[in-house]
Formats: sequence, structure tokens, C-alpha cells
Amino acid sequence: MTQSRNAGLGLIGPATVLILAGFLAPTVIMAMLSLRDYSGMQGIGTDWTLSNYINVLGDWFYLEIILRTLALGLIVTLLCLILGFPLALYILRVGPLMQTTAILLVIFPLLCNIVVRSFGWMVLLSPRGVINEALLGAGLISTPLDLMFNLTGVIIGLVQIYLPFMVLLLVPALQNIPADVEAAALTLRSSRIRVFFTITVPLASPGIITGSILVFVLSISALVTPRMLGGPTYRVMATQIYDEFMTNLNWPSGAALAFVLTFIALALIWAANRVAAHLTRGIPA
Amino acid sequence: KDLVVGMFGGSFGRAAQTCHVKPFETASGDAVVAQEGNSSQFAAMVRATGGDSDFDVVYIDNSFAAQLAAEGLLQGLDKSKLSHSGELVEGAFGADDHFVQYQWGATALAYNPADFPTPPDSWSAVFDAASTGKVALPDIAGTAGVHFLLAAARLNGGDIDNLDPGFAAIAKIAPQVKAYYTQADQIISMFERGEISIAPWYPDRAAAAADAGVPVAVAYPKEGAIGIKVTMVIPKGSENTDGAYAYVDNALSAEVQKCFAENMYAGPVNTNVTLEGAAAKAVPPEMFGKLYFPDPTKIAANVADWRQRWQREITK
Amino acid sequence: MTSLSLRSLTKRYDTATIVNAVSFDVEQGQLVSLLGPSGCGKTTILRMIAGLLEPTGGQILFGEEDVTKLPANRRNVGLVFQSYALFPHMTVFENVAFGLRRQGVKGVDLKTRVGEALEQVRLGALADRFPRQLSGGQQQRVALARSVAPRPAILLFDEPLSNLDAQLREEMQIEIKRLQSELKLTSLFVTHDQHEAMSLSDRICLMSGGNIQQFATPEEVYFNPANGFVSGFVGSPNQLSGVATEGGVELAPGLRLASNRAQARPGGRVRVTLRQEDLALAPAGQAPGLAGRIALRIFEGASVQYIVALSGGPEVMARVSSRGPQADLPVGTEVVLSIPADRVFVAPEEGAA
Amino acid sequence: MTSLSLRSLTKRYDTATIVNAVSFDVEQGQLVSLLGPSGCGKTTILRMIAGLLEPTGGQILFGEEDVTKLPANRRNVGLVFQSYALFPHMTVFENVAFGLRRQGVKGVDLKTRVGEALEQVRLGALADRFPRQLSGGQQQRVALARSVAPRPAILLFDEPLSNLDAQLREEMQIEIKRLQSELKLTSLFVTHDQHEAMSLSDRICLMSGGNIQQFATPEEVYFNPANGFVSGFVGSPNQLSGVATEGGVELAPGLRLASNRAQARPGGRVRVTLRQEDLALAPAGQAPGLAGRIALRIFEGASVQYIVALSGGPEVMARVSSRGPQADLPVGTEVVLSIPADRVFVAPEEGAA
Amino acid sequence: MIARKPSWLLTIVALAILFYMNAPTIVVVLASFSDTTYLTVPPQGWTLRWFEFVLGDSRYMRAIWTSLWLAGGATLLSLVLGTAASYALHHRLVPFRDVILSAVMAPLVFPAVVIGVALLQYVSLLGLRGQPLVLLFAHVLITLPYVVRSAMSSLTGINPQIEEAAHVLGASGFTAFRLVTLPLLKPGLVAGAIFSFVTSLDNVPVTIFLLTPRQSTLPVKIFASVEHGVDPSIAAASTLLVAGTAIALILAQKWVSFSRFF
Ligand SMILES: Nc1ncnc2c1ncn2[C@@H]1O[C@H](COP(=O)(O)OP(=O)(O)OP(=O)(O)O)[C@@H](O)[C@H]1O
Ligand SMILES: Nc1ncnc2c1ncn2[C@@H]1O[C@H](COP(=O)(O)OP(=O)(O)OP(=O)(O)O)[C@@H](O)[C@H]1O
Ligand SMILES: [Mg+2]
Ligand SMILES: [Mg+2]
Repeated sequence: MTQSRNAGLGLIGPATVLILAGFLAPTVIMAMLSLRDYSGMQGIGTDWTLSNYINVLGDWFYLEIILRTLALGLIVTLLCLILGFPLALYILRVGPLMQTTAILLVIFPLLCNIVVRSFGWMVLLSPRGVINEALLGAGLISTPLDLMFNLTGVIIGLVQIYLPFMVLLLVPALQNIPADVEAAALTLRSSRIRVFFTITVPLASPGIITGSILVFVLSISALVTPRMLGGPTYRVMATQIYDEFMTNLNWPSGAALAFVLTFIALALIWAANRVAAHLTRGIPA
Repeated sequence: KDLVVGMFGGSFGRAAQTCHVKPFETASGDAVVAQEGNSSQFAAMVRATGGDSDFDVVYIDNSFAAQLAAEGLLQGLDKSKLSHSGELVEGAFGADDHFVQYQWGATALAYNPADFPTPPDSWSAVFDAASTGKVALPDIAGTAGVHFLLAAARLNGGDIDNLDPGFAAIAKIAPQVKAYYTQADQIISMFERGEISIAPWYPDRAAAAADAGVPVAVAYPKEGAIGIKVTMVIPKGSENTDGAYAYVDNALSAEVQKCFAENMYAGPVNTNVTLEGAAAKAVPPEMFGKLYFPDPTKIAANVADWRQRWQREITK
Repeated sequence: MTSLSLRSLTKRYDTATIVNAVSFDVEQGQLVSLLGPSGCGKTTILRMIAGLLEPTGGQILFGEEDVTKLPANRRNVGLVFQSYALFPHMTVFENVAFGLRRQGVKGVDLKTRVGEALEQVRLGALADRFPRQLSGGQQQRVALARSVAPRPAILLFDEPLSNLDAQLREEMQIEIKRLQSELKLTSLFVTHDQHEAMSLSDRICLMSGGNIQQFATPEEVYFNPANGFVSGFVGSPNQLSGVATEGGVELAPGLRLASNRAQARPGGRVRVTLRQEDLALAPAGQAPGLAGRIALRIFEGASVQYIVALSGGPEVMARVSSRGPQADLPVGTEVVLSIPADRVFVAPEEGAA
Repeated sequence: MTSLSLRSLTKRYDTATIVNAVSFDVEQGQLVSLLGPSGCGKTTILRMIAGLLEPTGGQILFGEEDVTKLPANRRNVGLVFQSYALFPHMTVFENVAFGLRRQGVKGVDLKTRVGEALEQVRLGALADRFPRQLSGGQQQRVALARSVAPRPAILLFDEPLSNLDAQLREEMQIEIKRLQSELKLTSLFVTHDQHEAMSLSDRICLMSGGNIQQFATPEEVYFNPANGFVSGFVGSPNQLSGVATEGGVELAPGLRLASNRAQARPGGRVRVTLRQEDLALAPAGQAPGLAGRIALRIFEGASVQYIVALSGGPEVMARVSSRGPQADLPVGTEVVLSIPADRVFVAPEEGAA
Repeated sequence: MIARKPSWLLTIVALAILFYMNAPTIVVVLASFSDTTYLTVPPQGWTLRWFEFVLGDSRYMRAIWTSLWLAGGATLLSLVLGTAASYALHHRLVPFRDVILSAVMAPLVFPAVVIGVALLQYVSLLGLRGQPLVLLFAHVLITLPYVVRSAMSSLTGINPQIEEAAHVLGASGFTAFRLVTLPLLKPGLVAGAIFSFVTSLDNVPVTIFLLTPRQSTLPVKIFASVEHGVDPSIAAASTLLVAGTAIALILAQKWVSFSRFF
């Protein structure tokens, strides 16, 4: 109906205008910039070139970084799901007082500045840090574990940062599932585990997909944590882009990398949405 | 009038308030608006605003200053407006007088006195100590990393035009290196917990950490520490140029230089400054002559390649 | 092949007692209907039997086995939910296949059995639809097929046919009855349709406010209601008040009915229940009885309902066959009403629910 | 105070036509029932009238006004949803108050009117509960109160009483009828209960597969079904096949019935519809008719159903009053069945739905 | 969900996860009481001087207030814009749904530094540099995706007939939304609001390029001092922020009432 069309435009208009004027327009400037050449001392050139993209996509060094970034994103997302589900279930099942406490404890970590928080992790994870000292003291290990300046450190840090996002999206998603539907599966002789995977998870999939996309996107574009807990040996797209942009001042190359990353991420989001739409095609939109 | 100054934050910002801002404000009556950031951010901002910067004065490392000057984003400095220009060390002005150095720093050696009964006196100490697993190196993302690469090249018979020996030497010890640091915090906490015994680092930061109780001391290698010029520039678009000159000039005066050296262990560039105590040990004025200052244009032109190579050969 | 026994089954929410020490047995292969007013606790009982709700007290036995603490998925019961509770993300086929898969039914076998179950509910053609693409009645039939397909030992139905039209409803009733007796399924059937309850059940459990009022065969419940509540609930009764007399009841001064079912001492105020279908109606003068005149005539298809204003007394409804001789009396006609003495149920006022 | 008219109202999903050019009028203050098998499009029609579903074609008029394009909230209709659709976050009181508040009813007035509406559905005591704390029937009654409370000009009911027991159901029917006629509400009432449809409606609209089969008064629909579908749907019919003869039909060799309603030429295969309640049953020899023996006796409360195997023919179901003389015939009794010629509906085989 | 008490196993697992999530915060809080001038744990000697320092430093306090106002304003604006947009997108009231959805999500994906520089360039071109609202809108841009995403996933869980019922009862689109959809949407919106608040509160890369010279935010101050080693005053400022927001949340809890709709 034309009426609903008008209402729709009115609703989406302000946000769209903001994004068009505030994001897409500057991005177009950047897109043009990514097609310029650059050399140290001369700065940004005036010639058009595709070399910035060719350099990235034709070089195993970059491709490896891209793959590593995506792998990191997937691992972090998966871990957030694995840890997020029990926590969300706990929050839904526990009494009101503990529920509020738990929710606050989920929100707290978000409030601590990311740089400062990374410092906290360094104190905990370093070879002579709290965790290693405790394990050594307890005699559980004989040499300190390598928890930092490697993949483990980045994952521990990123999962902690993005877990709240997952949990806060899983809770309402699980909450919305009609109890009778799960009960019906139980009476059809499904164990609780099976009910969880065949009924609960599919019905919570809008929230799961949203949470996963969010965590994935955030962890592939995270900068500070990989920097501080991963160290330079563990390079990801975000650190590479930052260095290219801010340290080398090579904006064209940095912009090209940024577009490659964005394109990949949007493609993945699109695919995930497709999958979600397929999985939830029975659920009224 | 307002004077917008882009300066570094944290303890640096506090020292700059004491030594640079306060005296200037009392003397001129202008109000300083300090915006905190780091060199690369200032460089990006000056470039992004394309010759119409908000800043009147910017503190910035000379490599960025040289880059910005080359892109025509900085005002050429009129020495006649800087009363202290004659008192400065040689080479304080650079890039056709587009920047003026107000502080020198260096990449030298920081070590744990407990592990080194006699202070190390050569870059080779880093390579020798690698086998203990208690060495941290600066990553090439920062200035110290570039400098250490140069130092390693020079130690092994190369120079700024031939870094192969440097890459080879570092690649050899790379597997034993405890960590590549990018942030001051990382190295402070590693020294504090005794995880490392030696690392190339900045004397001023190391001295400040030592004051705070971290077990760390500074040594200048005999081959020469790699010098850093920290500069002030006046970007194009400055609205209070007179104020800017007055501010820079004030920062170059002997008392202010001394104040800053004592507060921040900033190497003084005014030849009239004499230091005592901790400051004299951390940034001895006589050391200035022994520093190796690499050519910023060569760095600017090649550093991207070096970084790529470092990432592929050292920190892969 | 198990019998079902409830022993003092009780459910309380806070202070409200929803199910109050209910005990009864459903013998193996029997079908028992739970009948009672809305909110009397029928669904609550079914959910406790299925293991979805923890009883506050009492026991549930399947055969000899106490299952009170057994989790729902280990009970082998089928439950048709009042709200259908279909899996919205699965097609009709997958909904029905769900329980079968749990029993390891696969491949061709699975297809056949799902197909059969869907045919039984006349939905073979809609196997690929999602629940939201079905009408209310279609959804209800899917729910039915889903719980019957795995052939559980005990079947619980919560108003499984309430959204179906008469014809389909009758077909489904026959289907359920056939399945249930062929497979000797022990079944508990909640319905609000007395007709359905009467014609399907071996026993009827009549409840009110969480308490059993009568547990007996349909005939027994209909012809020998245990108390005022039952007589007032079964059939389409007129509920009148009156005063007990020797061997009868007086509805209003002069309006007397003989009753051999009076449970009250003469002179007390009583509640009188007269089933509409028990009242015989004839034009005035043709027979003895209570005099009145037709205030309203309602055509109901097979039957016609008259609302008769008794002279000097209350209004009473009577139902006659629309084929019968009295089907076409116009409003205003003077009539007499008569009723056999054994169909006049009289209970003390306070005893009526 | 508006009449309702549908003009060629049509709804298609992809290729499936769910509602096919339906046209009828509901006059001001009338109550029309929509009757038809599950999935025939009843809910779809109501949703289009309420403005919740856009018709593929056709028009909807309220009085003279074409409302086809009017948004739902400007139509002033009440709709009782088949799935209740209560507001889960509001108490029963707030649910009922919702529509009244939209009309600006406030304060004491609001309290009174919500209270009244809740009393009408016997739920005054549960005003502070949330929907999830109610039984199925209680929820349905809240839905009813919610849509009636604002006194809309047009009321649409989607099986509003399907979860209620007989007694409450009858009370609610009377309540609805009273409200509807007092307030002269134009109403469209979907039900699967013929009894309900017949007794409540001014007109019945009988549908099948998206098409109107008959639109007429209850009596007309019952006594003069327009076609084979209608005769087969209304009442509790036996559907038999046979061969048309001159003035009647032959069910099996020798089993003949007279019919003055044959719509087929002699010799053609036909579908014969005999209502269970039209069949008179008597012990063999006491009357003329088709001979058979009782195969099954089902007690239904007010009635008894017999399944009779005709000698050399099909099985036929007959329903008699449980008070009548033939109520207690045991299985195996030889009986004769008779039926008036005007109740034998005969339609060509292909014409039957 | 079927209502049920958590098992002891679930309780232990959940508490362990909660502990893991809060471990670094605990470290930071402890470090803020340390007597040393660098961050260390366990603290060597206890002191409150870093708190005194932060509370006494007007520039610190201004930065904290700026951060809070910015985060609050951006959250409010993105709640309004985002809820409206997600409603339209969910109900397919607009064409090019997938394209718009991608565009809304893009600022989340696009590296923040690049957005920051691009915005500064763009704002300079338009001559809007230094306008205080620019920063606010920039923050809305990066917080909007969170609200849209979480609102959309909550909308999926709401039975569409419930809103229809409200329409039929005479509620206009907006009234029905306000009275029926919004309350049911609350959990999603609360989550979205929390995300957008903390995202804004933590942002450096975009903020630093758009600050006017007189403004600063806490994360920018922290970031600017990292080069020189973080001293406990930063831990103290973070602790203050955590404590302050915690108290605010606990107070707001009555009003927002997490437990009621979760
Ligand atoms: N979204 C849809 N897509 C395809 N078919 C649909 C959709 N929604 C409903 N239908 C079909 O439309 C037909 C009519 O549905 P409707 O709900 O109007 O039936 P109904 O007459 O109300 O039935 P009931 O008495 O069972 O409630 C059904 O066969 C149903 O399967
Ligand atoms: N969570 C609850 N808290 C308090 N009371 C409840 C709760 N759930 C149900 N009830 C009450 O328990 C009573 C019994 O509910 P139940 O669903 O068993 O009724 P029912 O006999 O199935 O009714 P219907 O025929 O209407 O479906 C009702 O009065 C209902 O209001
Ligand atoms: Mg129930
Ligand atoms: Mg329907």
C-alpha cells in the first residue's frame, strides 16, 4: 500500500540520510583515494591506478593476513557462542536478584576502556603474570605458558571483550521462544540436549546470527587488542591498515586494504543473512 | 588570543604544561588550547585538513614533519622571529626550515641493572643476550624499530642504503626474541616483572620508568645511539602565527629547555643548557654530538619497504 | 500398553490450588475424557502427566512404574497441545517426522509413516508447508498427527478438535477412536464438547475447581449425575431455583414438578436442573404439565429451541427435534411442558457448584 | 451502525486462489455466520475486512463507504482472533482497556466499562492476571471482551467460543446475541459449530475452497441445501453413492429410496446424502423401510447414534433421542430405516464437493 | 523458554565465565590503588592519590563529562533513528531492504581510522569543521548499527498478530508501536543501547579526528598517553567510570528493570 510505503520512507529516511551524507559520501572520497598512487616524500599522487588493490590481492603476504583475520574472527565468534549460551541460559533461569547481578557483571567489562583493559590482560597473561605465577605456584606447570604475544592472547582478549555483545543478544532471543514448542519436543522423546539443538537453537537463530555477525565484524576490525596482546608477530588486517594509514601515511594503500576488508566482511554478512533467512523461513517475518 | 597546540599526552603533556605552556601564557597573555595526540595522528590531521589546519603549533617527530613539509602543508619558519635560533645545536632546523627541533631523543639501550653488573656498551649486547631469551625488540611500526634496524645494519657493516646485514642479524636472533613491543606499557611491565633484561628503548622513557621504581637503566652504545629529532612545526592555516612563533621561541630558551630536560629527560637543543643529576645521566648534552641522525628523506622514501621486509623476514 | 494412575495429584500456584488431590485410573487401552468448565485444571493435569509441570504433591504411575520424577522425554507419552505448539521452523512433514526420527525411523519407512499420519488427518497435500501457512484447523490437525505418529503408550489430547468443522471433526473422532482401540493406547482426552466426550470415552472424569466431581461411564454421568454440579454441567440444562416439597419441587407458587431425585429435605431452597432435551412440549390442552407460552423460537438445524415463559414462573428452554410435530410452533403459542420425574434433578442450593 | 458489503473480494497467494470473488451483504444489525471446512478461507476473509490483509481484488464497503484502502485502525471494527493475540505484557484489565483508551475513555468510566466487559465473559476476578497465567478458555474470553468493549460498528468473530465448555459456550452465545442485537452491531461470525451458526445467525454463508456455496437463512440452508456440497456439509450426513432412478435413488440392488430432491437424470451415478437425524429407526417388522441390523451403538448424551448395516448395502448412521423408545436397541437387532422423500438429497457424482 | 532452575553445573560454568569476563577489570581496579607511578598488580602499597588526582584535574573531569554526554546523546539519537529504521526494514515497508541494511552495517565493518580520516577530510571540505554536532553525528553513525541489529532481531520474535490486534482496536501505526511493540522490543533496545553507549564511550579513532581543540574525551586522553606509559591515574579514571556507570545502572535498574523483560 502506498501509505505504508510512505510511512516506511518516513521511518527509514533520517537514518538513511545520515548514512548517505555522513558515511557514504566520505567513503566515496576514500574510494577515489584508494585509486591514487603514493610515494614517500611526494605524498599522494594524481594518477589513477589499481596498483593498491593489485598489491594486496596479488601478494601472499596480504592474503595470509586476510585469511588469518577471517580465521581469528571465526574462532572468536565460535568461542563467544560456546561461552555465551551457558551464560545466557543461566541468566534466564536464575532468580531475579542473581539475574540482575549477572546482567550487570556482563555489562561491566564493557565499561572499562579497551586500552586499560588490555593492560589488565597483560598483567594476567604475561609469562610472569598472575595466571602463570599461580599455576607455577600450584605446581601445575613447570614452565610459564605462552599466553601472550600470540594467537592465544588475542583470542582470550577478544572473546572477553565481545562476549557481552553475544550474551545480551542471546538472552532476548532465547526468551522469545514459546515454552510449549520446546515442551512439545520433549514429549516427543527428545533429550534436553536434542531439544536444545533442534528446537531452541534454530528458533533463537535470529539472535544467534545477529550476535555472531556483530562479534565477527568487531573482532576482524579490532585494533587495540591484537596490537597489545598479539604483538607485531600476529598481524591482522586492522593493524595492517592502521600502520599503512597512520605510520606510513600511505593513505591510498590503507584505503584499498580497508575496502578489501569491508567488502569481504559485507559479503560474509550477506551470506550469513541468507543462511539465516533460509533457516528461519518458517518463522513469520 | 587562543593558541591551539597539538602536543603529546600523558606525562609528556603534564611536563609540557609546566615548562612550555605556563611560562608562555604568563608572558604573552595568550591562552593555550592543548589538543592531545601523537605524531602520526597530527600528521594525518594536518594532511586531512589540506593546508587549513586548526593547529598553530604541532609537536611532531621529524620524519612526519619532513613528510608534511614535502607535501607543502607547513609554513617555512622565519628564523628572525625566533630569538633563540642562534643558540641551537647544528641541524636543529630542517626540511628547508620547515621544522625546528626543540628536543633530541634517542634509541639507546635499556637494561636491568640486576642482570648486567657492568652496563652494556654496545649494540652487540642485544644480540649476545638473545640466547637467554630475555630480549625484547621494538617493532618496526614505531620509530625505535626503524632505528634498531639501522643500528643493527651499521653494527654489521651496512648503512642506511644497505640494510641487508641488519635484517640478516636480526633474523638470526628473531626466534629467541621474547617479544616485539609496540607500546611503552608492554616494555615497562616486562622489565618490572624481570621477564627481559635488555631492550632497545628511549633513554627519556627509561629514565622516567627508573624514577618510578622500575628496575631499568640507560646505556648509550659506543657505536652511537640513533638520534631522534622531536620538532615543532607551524602548519599552514595557523590563525595565530605570531603566537605560534612566540610559543616556539619560548620552548627553545635555555631555562625552558632545562626545565623540560629535568621533567621529561628531553635532550636539550639549546647549547647554553647545562644539566646535573638524573637528567645529565639520562640525556647528557655531550652525547648529542655522538648520535647518528639518519636522513629523514631517505627514511620517508624507504620506510614502507623496510616495514614490509621486516614483517616478511623478522616478525612473520 | 500401560495403564495410567493418578494418586492425590495436586498442583498449587502460590496459594491457589489448581488441582486438588486428584486420583483416578485409566486402564490400559481405555479412553477417558476430562470434562469441566474453563479453568478447572484440565490442561494442568495433562501437563503434569506429560512431565512438563512438576506436581506440588501426589504421584503419577504408568502401569506399576512411578514416573512422577521422570523427565518428560523419558515418559513415552504423546501430547496434543491446546495451543498446537508446532515447530515453526519445520515443514509439516518435518513436524510429524520429529518424533519418529527419535525412534530411529528412517528413509522410506519414515516417509511412509509420516505420509500415513498426514493422510489420517487429511493433510497429505500440505506436507511441504510451514505452520504459518496453514489455517487454524490445519495446524491443529498437524499437531494431532505429530503426537500420534510415534505411537506412544499413553496419549494425552488437549482439545484436539476444537477448531474443526462438524464433518471433519466427526471423521477425526472416528480416526482417533480407531487408532486408539487398534493400538490399545491408553488415552486421556480433554474436550469441552460433551457430545464428543460421551461418544468417545470409556469413562468420563468430570472436574470442577480442581476437584473430581464424578468419574463414571458416559451413561452414568448423563443419567445419574453424582451431584448438582454434574447435573448442571452435562446436557443443556435449565438451572432454576425452587423449594423442595415432599416428592418434588415447587418452582414458583403453584408450579410443581414431581421428582424422584430430590436430594434435599422438604422446605429447603433448592437448585433444580431440567435438561432441555428432557422437556416435552405440547400445545396447551393436549397434555398435562406446566403451562406457559413461547417467548422465542430458535432454529438449530436438527433441533429447535423454544424459550418458554412459565405462567407466573421463570423462563425455561426446551429443545425438540426439527423433524418432530412441535417444530413449528410460532412465538406466542400457549404450551404445556412435561418432564419425567426421574429427570428432575434437585440439589440443595449451597450444593450447586 | 453500518452494513457490510463484499464485492468480488479475492485473495491469491502466488498461484493459489484462497478467496475467489466473494460477494455478499450483511445488513445493518445482522449477524452472518461464515461456515465451511477447515482451510476454506474464512479467516482470510475476516482479515481482509479488518484491514489486516490486502485483497488481491474486489472491494469492501462499510455502508456506502469503500474501505478497501483504509488502514485497519480507521475502520472501527472489532476482531476476535482465532489465536487470541492477547498483549502478553499487559494484564487482563489493560488488554480490555486498550481499545477503550483509544476512544478516549478514562478514569472511572474506563474502570466501569472494562469491569462490565469482563463480567460479561465471567472473568471479573482475573483482571490483574497476565495472559500467560490464564487457561486457554480464559484467554479466549479475554480476547472476546477486548474486542467487544469498544463497541465497534462491525464485529468479526473468528471461532470465538471454540475453547469453551458447552455451558459457558451457551451463555456466551446468548451474551453475544444480546449485545449484538441491543447495539445493532453488524457481525460476521466464523464458527465450525453448525448448531452455533444456526442458532445465532440471521444468514449463513456457506463456503468451500474460497467460493460461496450458499448464502441464505439457517432454515433455508438446512432444509433446501443449494447443492451436494451444502447438503453434505450441514447436519450430520451420511454420504452414500447410488444410481438415480425415476423419482428416487438406488443405493444397492434392491435398496431403493424415494426422493423428490433428485437433481440428476435417471441412470447416472449420484451422491446421496441422508442426515442421521432424518432417519427413523424401528425394530424390524414394525414399519416399512430399508432393512438392516445394528452394528454399533454409541451413546452421546441427549442422543444415541446407531451404525446400521443395510442388508446387501452400505453402512448408515442414524441418530435418535436418548429419551425415545428406540434408544436402547442392542447391537445385532434387526431394524428398518425410513426417511421422508423430501430429505433424500441426490446430486450428480461430480457435483459433490 | 521453558522456565526452570539452573543446574549446579550450569551455575558453576556461568560463574566461571562471569569471572573470566571481569578479571581484567578487577586488575585495573586494583592497579588504580597502587602506590607506584606505573601500573602494577598486586599493588605495592595502597593509595587514593590517583583518585584525588583525577577528581582534582579539571581537564580529566571535563574529558569524562564530554565522554558521557557524547555517549548518552549518541545512544539516544541512534535509539530513535535505529528503532524507526529497523521497524521499516523488518516489516519490509521500504524497497532495497538488503542494500539499506548493508549500508547501515557498513560503519561497523569499515576500519575506524579510515572513517575518522575520511570524515575529517569531508567535514573540512564542507567547512563544517569544529561544529560540535559533527562529533555527535559521527558517533551516531558508528553506534547506529548496534541498535538496528539488535532491534531487528528482537522484532523477529514478536508475534505479528499482536500488533494487528492493536490496529484493529483503533491504534494508529505509531500508537500500536508505542504501546505494544515497543514494550516487547525493550530487551533488544536495552541491549542495543548498552552496545552503542559503550562503543561511543570507548571510541578513539573517529573521535580524535573530529574533536574541536577545546574538547577531549577520556579514551582519547588515555590513548594519547599510552606512548609514555599508562600511569595509575588512568586506571583510576577507568575505575571511576566503571563505578559510576555501575551505580547508574543499578539505579536505572528499577526503571529499566532488566529482570522483568529478560
Ligand atoms: N501465507 C500463506 N501462503 C499460502 N497459503 C496460505 C497462507 N496463509 C494461509 N494459506 C492457506 O489459505 C487457506 C485459507 O486459510 P484460512 O486461514 O483463511 O482458513 P480458515 O477457513 O480460517 O480455516 P480454519 O477453519 O482451519 O481456521 C488455507 O488452505 C491455508 O493453508
Ligand atoms: N502460572 C499461573 N499462575 C497462576 N494461575 C495459573 C497459572 N497458570 C494457570 N493458572 C490458572 O490455573 C487454572 C487452571 O488452568 P488450566 O490451563 O489447567 O485450565 P483448563 O481446565 O485447561 O481450562 P481451559 O478449558 O480454559 O483450557 C486457571 O484458572 C488458570 O487461570
Ligand atoms: Mg486448557
Ligand atoms: Mg481460520
